[in-house]
Amino acid sequence: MTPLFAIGAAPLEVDRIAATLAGAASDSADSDGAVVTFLGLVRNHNMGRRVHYLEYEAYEPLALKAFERIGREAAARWPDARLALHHRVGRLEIGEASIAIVVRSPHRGNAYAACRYAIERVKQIAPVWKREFFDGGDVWVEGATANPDDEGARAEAERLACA
Amino acid sequence: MTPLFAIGAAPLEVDRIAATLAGAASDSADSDGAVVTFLGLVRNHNMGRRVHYLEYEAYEPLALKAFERIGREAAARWPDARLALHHRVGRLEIGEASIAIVVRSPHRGNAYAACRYAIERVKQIAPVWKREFFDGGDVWVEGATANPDDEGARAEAERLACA
Amino acid sequence: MRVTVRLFARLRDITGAAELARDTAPGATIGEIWRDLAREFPELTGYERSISTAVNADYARMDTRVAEGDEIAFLPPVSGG
Amino acid sequence: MRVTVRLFARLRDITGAAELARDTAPGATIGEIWRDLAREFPELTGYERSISTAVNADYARMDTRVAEGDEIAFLPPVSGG
Repeated sequence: MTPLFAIGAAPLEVDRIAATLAGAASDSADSDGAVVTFLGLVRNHNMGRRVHYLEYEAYEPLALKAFERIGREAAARWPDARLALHHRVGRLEIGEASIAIVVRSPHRGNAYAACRYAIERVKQIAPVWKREFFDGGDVWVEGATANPDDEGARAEAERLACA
Repeated sequence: MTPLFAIGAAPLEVDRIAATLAGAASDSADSDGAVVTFLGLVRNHNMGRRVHYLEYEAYEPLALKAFERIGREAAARWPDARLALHHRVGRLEIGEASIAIVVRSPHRGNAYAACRYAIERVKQIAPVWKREFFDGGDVWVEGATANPDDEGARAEAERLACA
Repeated sequence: MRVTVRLFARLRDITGAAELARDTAPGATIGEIWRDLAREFPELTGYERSISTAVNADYARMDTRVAEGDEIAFLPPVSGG
Repeated sequence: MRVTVRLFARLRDITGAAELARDTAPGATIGEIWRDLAREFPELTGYERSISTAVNADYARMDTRVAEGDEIAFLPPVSGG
């Protein structure tokens, strides 16, 4: 059985993740009216550079805890929404999916919001790094300083989720 | 080859719809960083009634034109986002998907917005009707008076898309 | 002048027909066709303010004039998605 | 007192090691361990204000005290998703 939260090197299987989520609360699944899915794909360019491929690295046990935390935050904010989140690590080619987030809810508004919130929070607090390999070199991409207790960052994720 | 816009009785195949969308502009597909998917599911209850199943009916040629119009509206508002939209008709059981919308874009914000916009516009202007079969009877659900030229409704869809 | 009238969802239930052939005066508007139909099926009257209409599978207005052979559709409030 | 230090992404490139064993005084804080490391690898200094840190795979603060056998992680700004 695929878990709700995972990080690893295997290609992401959205159908299996969605099936796990549907089965995770089979008594309430029949009252869900919306499924919103987000896939993050490896792009062939970034900041003007032509990208050949990416390598993702993670502090896996902490990443898993961060995903579970994001799930709890989303459940606190949108109690009727349920979420699954898988992240991939290792070498990823252009067009491959690095992250899959699936949300089910009785109502589409909450499903969209919780799904968007989750990806914003991943980018803020998940201990995952991507290394870009481009023409003539490579670089570790560095985004946000991870701080799960930064309420300003959390509020910004909620704002982007249009909640 | 699955078309980008379709309406019919066959079960919705999200993977094929997504593959069509990825292939529809294969030169730009490699610059897409986000795929957002919406599935509308048949719920087991509505307005306090226990629903047994639904029947969807459509004025199919006009529905198809409405979907294409929604695609053009989304492309005008989010030029880097591309959209596929399939709606199902006929009898649908609890938990089955009545609509699938897939959006690809270089940027996740536009993918979320265009996807949400599209489902709101479907509910406003697609000539599709659902009949609910519940304990002790059935009823045609009636929502919005369809008027594609109603700019107020269109602006409301954009507002819900958090654009 | 002969036109085809198509009816959907509850409008179809009220008239008992998904499709009707109707004769109408040259230059008639969709609104005139609707009002004739509502005289024939009084239960339709309640939909006067909430229906949409189409000619040959394109949205139209009640004051749109119809031509020989046109397919006129009357659409109750929609509930897709 | 012996602890394990884990380093990720560019911090790992700078130190040349994903994992280091370090001896430290009892009651040392994570910040003290970091500053020792930055003396050893001066290129780390630029990260002082942007790193996060964890103890035994839970987020922690620079003033968190460490214990024998703890796994301390230093995390440069993240870029997942």
